[in-house]
Order: sequence, then structure tokens, then C-alpha cells
Amino acid sequence: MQTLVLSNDKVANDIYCLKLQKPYGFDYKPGQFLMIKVNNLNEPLLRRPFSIAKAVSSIDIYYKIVGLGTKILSALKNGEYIDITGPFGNNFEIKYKRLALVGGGIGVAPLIGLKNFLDEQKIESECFFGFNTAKDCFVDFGSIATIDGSSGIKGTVIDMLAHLDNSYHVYACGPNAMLSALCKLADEKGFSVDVSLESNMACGFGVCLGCSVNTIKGYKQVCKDGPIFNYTEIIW
Amino acid sequence: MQTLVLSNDKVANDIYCLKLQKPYGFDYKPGQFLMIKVNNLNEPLLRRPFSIAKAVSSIDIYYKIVGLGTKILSALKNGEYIDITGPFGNNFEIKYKRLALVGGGIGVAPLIGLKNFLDEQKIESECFFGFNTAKDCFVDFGSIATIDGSSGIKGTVIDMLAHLDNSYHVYACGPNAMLSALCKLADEKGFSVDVSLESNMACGFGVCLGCSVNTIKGYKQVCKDGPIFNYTEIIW
Amino acid sequence: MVNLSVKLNNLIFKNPVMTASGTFGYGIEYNRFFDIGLLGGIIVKGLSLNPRQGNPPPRIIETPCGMLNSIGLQNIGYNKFVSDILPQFDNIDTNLIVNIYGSEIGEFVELASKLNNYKQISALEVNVSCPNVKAGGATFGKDPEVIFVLVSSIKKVCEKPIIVKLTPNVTDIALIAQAAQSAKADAVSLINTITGMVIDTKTKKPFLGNKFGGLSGPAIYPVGLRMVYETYEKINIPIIGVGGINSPDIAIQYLLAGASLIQIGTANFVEPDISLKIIDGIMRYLENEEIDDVSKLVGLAHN
Amino acid sequence: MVNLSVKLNNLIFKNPVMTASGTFGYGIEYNRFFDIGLLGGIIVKGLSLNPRQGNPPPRIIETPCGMLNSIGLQNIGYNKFVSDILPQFDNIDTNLIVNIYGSEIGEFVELASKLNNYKQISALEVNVSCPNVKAGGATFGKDPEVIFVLVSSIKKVCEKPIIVKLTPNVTDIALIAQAAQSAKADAVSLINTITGMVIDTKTKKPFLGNKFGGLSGPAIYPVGLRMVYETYEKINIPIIGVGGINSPDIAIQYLLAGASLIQIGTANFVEPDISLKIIDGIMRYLENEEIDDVSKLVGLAHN
Ligand SMILES: Cc1cc2nc3c(=O)[nH]c(=O)nc-3n(C[C@H](O)[C@H](O)[C@H](O)COP(=O)(O)OP(=O)(O)OC[C@H]3O[C@@H](n4cnc5c(N)ncnc54)[C@H](O)[C@@H]3O)c2cc1C
Ligand SMILES: Cc1cc2nc3c(=O)[nH]c(=O)nc-3n(C[C@H](O)[C@H](O)[C@H](O)COP(=O)(O)OP(=O)(O)OC[C@H]3O[C@@H](n4cnc5c(N)ncnc54)[C@H](O)[C@@H]3O)c2cc1C
Ligand SMILES: Cc1cc2nc3c(=O)[nH]c(=O)nc-3n(C[C@H](O)[C@H](O)[C@H](O)COP(=O)(O)O)c2cc1C
Ligand SMILES: Cc1cc2nc3c(=O)[nH]c(=O)nc-3n(C[C@H](O)[C@H](O)[C@H](O)COP(=O)(O)O)c2cc1C
Ligand code: FES
Ligand code: FES
Repeated sequence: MQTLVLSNDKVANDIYCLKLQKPYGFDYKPGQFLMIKVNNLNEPLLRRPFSIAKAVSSIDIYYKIVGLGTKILSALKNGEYIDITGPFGNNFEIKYKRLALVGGGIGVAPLIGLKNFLDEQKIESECFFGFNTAKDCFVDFGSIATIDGSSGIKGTVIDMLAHLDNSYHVYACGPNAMLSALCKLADEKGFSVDVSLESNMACGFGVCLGCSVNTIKGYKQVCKDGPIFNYTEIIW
Repeated sequence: MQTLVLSNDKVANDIYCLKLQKPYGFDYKPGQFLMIKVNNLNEPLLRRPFSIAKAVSSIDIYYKIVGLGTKILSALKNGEYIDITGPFGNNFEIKYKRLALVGGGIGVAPLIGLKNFLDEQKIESECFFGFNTAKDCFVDFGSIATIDGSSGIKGTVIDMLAHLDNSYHVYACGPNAMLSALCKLADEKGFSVDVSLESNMACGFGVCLGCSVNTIKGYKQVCKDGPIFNYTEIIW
Repeated sequence: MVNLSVKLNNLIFKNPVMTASGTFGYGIEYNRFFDIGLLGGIIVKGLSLNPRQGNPPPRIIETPCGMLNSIGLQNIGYNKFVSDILPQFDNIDTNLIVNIYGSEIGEFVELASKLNNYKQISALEVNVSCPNVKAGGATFGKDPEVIFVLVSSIKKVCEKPIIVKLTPNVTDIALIAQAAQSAKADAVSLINTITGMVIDTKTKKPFLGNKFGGLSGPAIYPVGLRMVYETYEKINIPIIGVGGINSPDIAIQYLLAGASLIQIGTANFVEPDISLKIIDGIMRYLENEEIDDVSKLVGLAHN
Repeated sequence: MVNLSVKLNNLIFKNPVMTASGTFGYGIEYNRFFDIGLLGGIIVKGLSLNPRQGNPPPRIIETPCGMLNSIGLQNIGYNKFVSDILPQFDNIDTNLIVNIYGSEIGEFVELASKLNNYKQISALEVNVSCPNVKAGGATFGKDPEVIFVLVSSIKKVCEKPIIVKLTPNVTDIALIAQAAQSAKADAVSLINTITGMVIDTKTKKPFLGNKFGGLSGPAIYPVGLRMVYETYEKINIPIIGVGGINSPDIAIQYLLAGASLIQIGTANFVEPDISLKIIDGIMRYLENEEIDDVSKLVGLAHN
């Protein structure tokens, strides 16, 4: 669907916030994502998946420039149109435990919408976000850790989680190194973790079978069975 | 060479004038052309050839939207950069005869620079340009014919050439139908004609051998041996 | 009004546009985007007797104007297909074509004979050309004699039209098509994907879990088109054109080259309703050209 | 400092980047863009004994991320080449490789024996794979036995290294490479263009004057890369990789797949000095990866 770009501003180092006009009847659950065709050409050919960070007055996407598609996206101006499909995927399930949101880098994006939703539902949650430096940080809430100490505590996001125990449930998204450190901690401390995974995608809704992840129940599709999985399911 | 776009304005129906900053030392002869890479992607893959209409204070190109490349070109904004190579090709040779410039549609573009050059050299010339309607016309000099009579005389550019005789030399560029009508007239009246030809091009300077045209001396390359040929050479 | 319908034996396609196997799931998934009953036909994901889990990830990577896939024929298997999917087609008014795969001839034959019993199925497309499986697959597709035996055997147990889907990874695709024709195939589909690979310069390893993948998308259309053109001059049975079609213009090029029907593959991922736009574009083209029947386009480029 | 130089028999290439035949003219034309002496090598336009006028226009058409060409080996012929072009290479410090073509074996042999006399020439690349000529060309390139006879015959009359350039339009390119190796070829280049076509839906006819053309450009790189990878596992002589290279990343992928040297083709048309950028990019990659010799990359993706 052709969607109007309301704004597309740089919010941190290489990170942009794209706001799109919310189409009539658009509905989403935190954790879901859109597939965006970044231009009208055959290059890049495929749509790119992006988590919906928020969809209150507009659809908000936070994205990081990592390759051609995101580079092209960053040149979009307000007033232009862009083609989206979705929302796709499952969503963060709310657990009756103490909730912690743990994000690293651009992986913070899907957690913004979750936090928003929890606040609306008056469900308490703690937020822990890690970045390399203050310049990479694009959120204005939660506890922040940076590798160089330029904002919040000095260290990784994992360093802020010493208090988590088996009364906690964690929602996590971020680089693989962060996720595996987190899962190790979870094994030790007994808290549960749902992670939002990434994968190369072609279709975004379960037909191409291209986005498989290996789980204890065989291959599953990140786009349809995920992107959110309990970490114990995944064969890392 | 990355070149600054000074302006890129619509000047007629589907026709734009692109003005580029003239690089230091840039020199050209009327009839020559540039090869332009319209974006930084692999689609469109190849550069597109465009006649230099003028290169006085800036390099001016007039182009018509006919496909993907010219479509993309039309979205360029001033302040952006675009990659050009050239100038390439031979040039209009000045003959010691009465000179007439005959152009149809976007084929008028290369003749603008020629007219400019002739004026500078104080060489007299007559200009005859044909368009479908007034809305397609993008020149403000010369005698104009339009098919629907909305500007200048009603008819084709050929209808304005009844007075040409063997004292004349014609420089022509335009659609094939116009060129063949012109050549028929030339055969009748005895005037000579140099035409500027078009062809699909890959390299623009004689290495790919892709832009061949059949001549009485075998295949010649439009980009290097041309784009300007005496019409008697060409096997139409 | 132009006639868009096409006949293949006794089968009528309401228009020449189908969706290609593996790129349209079981069709049902697309019902939320548009009415799939508007399509000429739907060719479902490659089916095998037993469920298959497919190749290790990563399974797809984009390439210039194309993509590689190494799905490896992951599918739910015959039993689940007939119990869960087939009934959903009772009321969908389009041709359902089942793309079948086996790791040996016997498996193909058993599957074909079982599928022969289901009235929801209009035809079978025999995939002898998937580059992503070790047994069968591309090996079958490259040997005319094996094709002949395979197709003849299937024809004996299945009354539905048999379409043979050929691999482009051969020296002479028309030769393979001739073998299919000799074995009484009702049509051939060409092309499946062209085998390719991408290497990750960070890890210095092949990017795909299965090393190689099949190249599809607009990048390959000139190759598919050439193969349809060549094959058209060598066989008499209908050709179904597939490979890189994502616009009415390319679809029409395939018809002119000699395809009676066409399939849309990778383009479905980019624009789920691209098939409708292509049907529409073909119709407009026929109107502009004042041609009253789409079949009159077939093979015109050979004149 | 990393070592970019590569040895092929006694020939030293200052770096692994050459320009591909037919895409760089006779090299001289590019001297206005940059110092062509910086290149690892220059492979000139396919040369035949007698001048050839090539195929009727149109000869090129763009396709998604690629182009088709049907030049048909238009060239100035042996006599003019040695009188007009060769002397210009006296003072250019790079390897000049002559791509040769004949319509029958005898012609190849005669040309090779004549070129053997010129010291400016570093090696010959035998084009058995041009899809745009009727005799010889692709027919040769598809039959291992013909390749064996052809290459053996050339080796008898020419002492310079013989590189055999293979066509991708075959079922098993490694088989053809093995035949070249058995005949004592010094290296193989792969791939030449993939045969394709475009049909003009306005005229309803093939767009190119010669109907078919060869597909080149980024679109085909995954196919060329796969063929280099496959062939690397089957032969011991060096492989020269070509097909769709237009960035350091793709060039490095070819090295990792098993190419000792690479060629830049279509990309020259888009960016005349792309080869320098690729040499530079390879150097930077080696520095970042702390690899001191480009030869250490070759074939790493097989580990
Ligand atoms: C469900 C989901 C949600 C997501 N949400 C967000 C989000 O909210 N914000 C966000 O910024 N991103 C998000 N992503 C990631 C985002 O989709 C990618 O960053 C984006 O698709 C990159 O596109 P690109 O064209 O810029 O980069 P590409 O050019 O496609 O490259 C992206 C990455 O792919 C890999 N790659 C590509 N080509 C090769 C190759 N030849 N060899 C090896 N590796 C290669 C590289 O690691 C490269 O960095 C999400 C992904 C998923 C699956
Ligand atoms: C020396 C020279 C000078 C020129 N000067 C000018 C100038 O000053 N101004 C100007 O406007 N133009 C000029 N042209 C023409 C200009 O180069 C073309 O209009 C331009 O390249 C079109 O690019 P495009 O990507 O927009 O169109 P493309 O998509 O490349 O299509 C252009 C045309 O090519 C044909 N074509 C493309 N694909 C196919 C296909 N599959 N089947 C059949 N036909 C096809 C069609 O006729 C189409 O209209 C010149 C050309 C030459 C050779
Ligand atoms: C992700 C994916 C999965 C595919 N799966 C199958 C399959 O199961 N059986 C089959 O015969 N072809 C399969 N194909 C090939 C397509 O049906 C089609 O022949 C090919 O992609 C070329 O067409 P396209 O360029 O339009 O995609 C698959 C292609 C893709 C991209
Ligand atoms: C216009 C053109 C002309 C070519 N001429 C020749 C030739 O004369 N001899 C030859 O062996 N290959 C020829 N080729 C093939 C290239 O050398 C190269 O193998 C092929 O284009 C693939 O590489 P690329 O994708 O980098 O262009 C030609 C290619 C093009 C595009
Ligand atoms: S992206 Fe196609 S199945 Fe997940
Ligand atoms: S465009 Fe390459 S030779 Fe003319």
C-alpha cells in the first residue's frame, strides 16, 4: 500500500525515525513488523522488514543504515510515498511476571512499541537499553548503558541485569552477542526470555519459506511463527 | 565525473532542461554528447547519452521522458550530484553554404548549441523546428511548425522547407519519419544534409561496438564516427 | 471484448497468468490480498510424499535484480496437503496445479497416482529441476532418457494433464523438452531457477546454508525468454513460460516467444497482487493492438 | 604492505585485475581516463584472422541489472592489429592478452601461430564461447572433445600461455574445463555471457538484429561465481573469474571461490576507471583482514 511519508529524521548515529501516515483501519500488536519497498526499481528487489516501533498517531519505524535498502530509505523526504505491506508476524505475549525490556542498538526499536502498550495497559515494566556510545542512543526512557560510558552506566546492557531472578520475564531484541549473553544469564538466574529474531526475508508472510530458523521443533519461519520466540525453543 | 546539478526544470510537455555546473576546462563542440549515469544503482545499469545543447555558463541538456532513465533524471534536484562522462562524438562541420537547422521534437536539442555557436561566429543560419503541439515546444527562436497549429504554422517542419535548394546545407535531428521525409526532399532539391543519429549505447566512446549503424562503408559507430553523418552515407 | 482464456487439453484457464510453485504458498495465504479465484491458475509449493524439512538457513539472499533461494523443497507432505489444504479449494474457481517432487522415480509415480484421485486438482507439474535437493532434482532434469522414463511412468498412473518443469542449467533445454513430449507430457514449464551462489566476504564462506541456490527474479528473464523461444521451434506441446516476469511487458514477451501460459514467481514477494496487474496489462495490450484473443499472440515473434 | 601480484606460469601480473575482452576495446581508448599500465592485464577485443563486420544492429539492449550484446566479434583483423595496435603497447607496462576467435580449428591455429611472434603479447585467450557467431563459437565451447583437439593444436604452435575462455551455456562447465586442462591449457576463464533475448512488444519481433545476445553485467554474477566454485574443485590449473564484477566485494567473492585472477567487463562501460577502484578495494580488504598476499584468498571459501 502506498503510504505518505510524514517525516524521516536522523535521530542518532546512522539511525533514522520514519513516520508514515497511518492508513484507515491500521492495527498492530507490539512485536509485529512491516515490509517496505524502498523504491520503485528492481534494485533493491525485495521488501525490507522493519519493526513497528509505535502506531499511535502515525506509524513509526526506527531504522539503522546497514546497506543499500536502508541507505535509500534515508533519502526519503516527507510528502513522498512509500509502499508498505503488513503488519506481519506474531507479537509479544504479556506474561504475569515482573517484566523487563532488554534491547541493544537498533534492537531497541520493537521494544518502544511494547513499552508504549504496557504503559497504556498500566502494566509495570523495567527498561534496559545498551548502545556503543551516547551518539547511538535514540530513546529517552529506560536505563541506559554505553560501552564507552558516554551515557548512562559504562558497560553492556547485560551489566544492568544482575537483579533479575526467576520472578522476571524478559523481552529482548538486539545483536546476537547480546542475546547469547542474555540467555546464558537467564539459564543461571532462572528468568524467562522472549527474543525478537531477524532473518533475511523475501515475502514476510510465510510463503517463500526463506526465513527459517532452527528450533527444537524443526525449522520455523521467523516471519510467521516469529519474529518472537521463547529463547529455549531456538537452537542457537 | 560527479557534477553539481544547478537546476532541472520542466520546460515543456515531458521535456526538462538540466543545467550542470561546467567543470574546469570543460570544452565541447556543437553536436557532441555526454553519457549520464542517472543514479548510483545497477538499474538502470548503463549510462544514457544526451546531446549538449549549450555549454556557456553551465552545461545544458534538454531531455524528454521516454523510459526509466529519463524518468529518474527528472526527479533530480538542484544541489544533488550526477555522474557524467564526455563529451563524446564528432561535431557538426560548418559548411560554406547557406545553412538551415531542421529539428523535430526533442531532436531540436543538439541544434540549440549549434545555433549558439553559429551566432557567436557571426555565421548566418535559418532555423526550422517542428513539434506536435505548442505544449511540446521548448525553444524561443526559429520558425515553428506544429501538427495541430497551436503554435507557428500548422503542419510538419518539412512544410517550411520548400525554399531550400542546392545552395543550402541542412543540419538535422529528429524522429526517423522526419529524417526520411527530409532526405527525400534533399534528393529532389539537391541540398545536402548532415543528420545527428541515435542508437542504444553502452560505452559512448567506441569500445563496445554496440551502437553500429549500417553505412555504405560498412558498420560505423554512432558514438565515435557519429553521431553526425552525411545522410547519403547511411543505409536507411 | 478480448478473450483471455486459454485451453490446455480439456482444461480451461480463464487467463494465461498463473503463480509459480514455491512463490505463492498454497494460494490460501494470498486470499487476504485479493481474490485468488481471479487467477488463471495456482501452482502450489513443491509437494513430496513425506514432509520435508528443507535446507539449513540462511536460505535466501538478494542479488542484483534477483535473489537466490535454497529452500530445498520444505513442504508439509502428501497427507497433510490432502487433509488440510485441498478442501479449502472446493470453492475457489481457478485451476489448482500441484507441483510434485520425488527423490526417485517410484516416489514421483506413487505421489502422482495418489493425487489423481482428487477432483480439486486440475493438473500436475513435475519438478525435475530443483537445484536444491541432492537426489533426483536437477540430475533428473538434465538427462533426456531419465525424463522420458519418468514422464511415461507418471502418465500411466495419472489421467490429469502432466506438465514437466525443466531446468535451465543444461546445454540444450529443447532436447529435454523433446524427451518430455515423446513421453506424452501435456506441456512443459520453463524455466526453473539458474544455479548460483554468493560468498560472504566477512566469513569467507558461501552465504547460503546449502552453499548453492537458485537464481530467480527479473535478472533472469532474458534467459528464460530465450529458452522458451528456442524450445517453441522444437516441440508441439504447449509451453508455460516462467522466469523473471514482473510486468505486463515481460509477460507479453514470453507469449510472443511461444508461451501459451505464463507463471509469476519472485514478483509475488514484492507485490502480492502483481498477477492481477499483469492480467490487466495483457488485456490492455490486446485492446490497443486490436487482437481479440490472447492465443493469437503465442509465438508471433517467430514470424 | 600487501602483495597484490599474481604469477601464471612465468607471467607476472602486478595485480589480479584485468579488463575483459570486448569491453575495453584495444585498451588505448581508455588511456584518456587513466594510466592503463596500472592494470594487471588487458584482454583485447576478440581478434580473427580476417576483419569481421559483426552482426546487424541493434546490437545491445539493457535488461534488469544487465545487458544483452550481439556484437558478433566485429574486429579489425590480424593484419591491422599487428600494424596499428601492437606498436602502441611497446611502452605500456601491463600484460597484453589477445582474445582470439576462428570459425574453424585451422583458423584458430593459424592465428595463434602468427601471434606467437610478437613480444608485446603476454598470452592468448581462446574464445570458444561467443554465442554471437554461427560457426565455431559456442558449438566449440560445448563439446569437451572439440576443446581438447583445439587447445592441443594451439599449444603445438604457440609458446605463450593459453587461456581457454568457457561458455556458461552448458550442463557441466567443469567437464569442459577438465578437457582444456587435459589439453595442457595454462588457465581457463569463466564465464562468457549467458545467451538471452529480448522481444520488442511494439514490433512483436526480437529486439536484437541477431535475435539472441549474450547477457552480462551484475545480474549474472551469482552464476559466474558458482561456476568458478564448481570448477575449482575439479581442476588444478588457474581460473580467471569473470561475470558481473563491478565492486571490490564481488571481485573478492570470485577470489574466494577459486579465481586466481579476475576480469572486469560490462562495468567498464559504466565507470571507465572501475578497475582501479577494484584493485584499491582488494588492497584495503587484505589490509583489514591482515592477509599479506592476495593469492592466499584464492579458494578460501572451500575450506
Ligand atoms: C522482523 C524484523 C524486524 C526488523 N526491524 C528492524 C528495525 O526496526 N529497524 C532496523 O533498522 N532494522 C530492522 N530489521 C533489520 C532490517 O530488516 C535490515 O537491516 C534491512 O533489511 C537491511 O536492508 P539493507 O538493504 O539496508 O541492507 P542489505 O544490503 O540487505 O544488507 C543487510 C545485511 O545483510 C547482510 N548481507 C547482505 N548481503 C550480503 C552478502 N552478500 N554477504 C553477506 N552478508 C550480506 C549483511 O549483514 C548486511 O549488513 C528487522 C529485521 C527483521 C527480520
Ligand atoms: C547521441 C545521442 C544524443 C541524444 N541526445 C538526446 C537529448 O539531447 N535529449 C533527449 O531527450 N534524448 C537524447 N537522446 C536519446 C536518449 O539517450 C534516450 O531517450 C534515453 O537514453 C532514454 O533512456 P530511458 O532510460 O529513459 O529509456 P529506456 O528505458 O532506455 O527506453 C528508451 C527507448 O528504448 C527503446 N527500448 C527500451 N527497451 C526496449 C525493449 N525492451 N524493447 C523495445 N524497445 C525498447 C524504446 O524505444 C524506449 O522508448 C540521445 C541519444 C543519442 C544516441
Ligand atoms: C523461494 C522459491 C521457492 C521455489 N520453490 C519451487 C518449488 O517448490 N518447485 C518448483 O518447481 N519451483 C520452485 N521455484 C521456482 C519458481 O517456481 C520459478 O520457476 C523460478 O523462481 C523462476 O521464476 P521467477 O523468476 O518469476 O521467480 C521456487 C522459487 C523461489 C524463488
Ligand atoms: C559488448 C561486449 C562484447 C564482448 N566481446 C567479447 C569478445 O570479443 N570475446 C570474448 O571472449 N568475450 C567477449 N565478451 C564477454 C566478456 O568478456 C565477459 O566474459 C562477459 O561480458 C561477462 O563479464 P561482465 O559481466 O563483467 O561483462 C563481450 C561482452 C560484452 C558486453
Ligand atoms: S519471509 Fe517468506 S516465509 Fe518468511
Ligand atoms: S556506444 Fe560503445 S561503441 Fe558506441
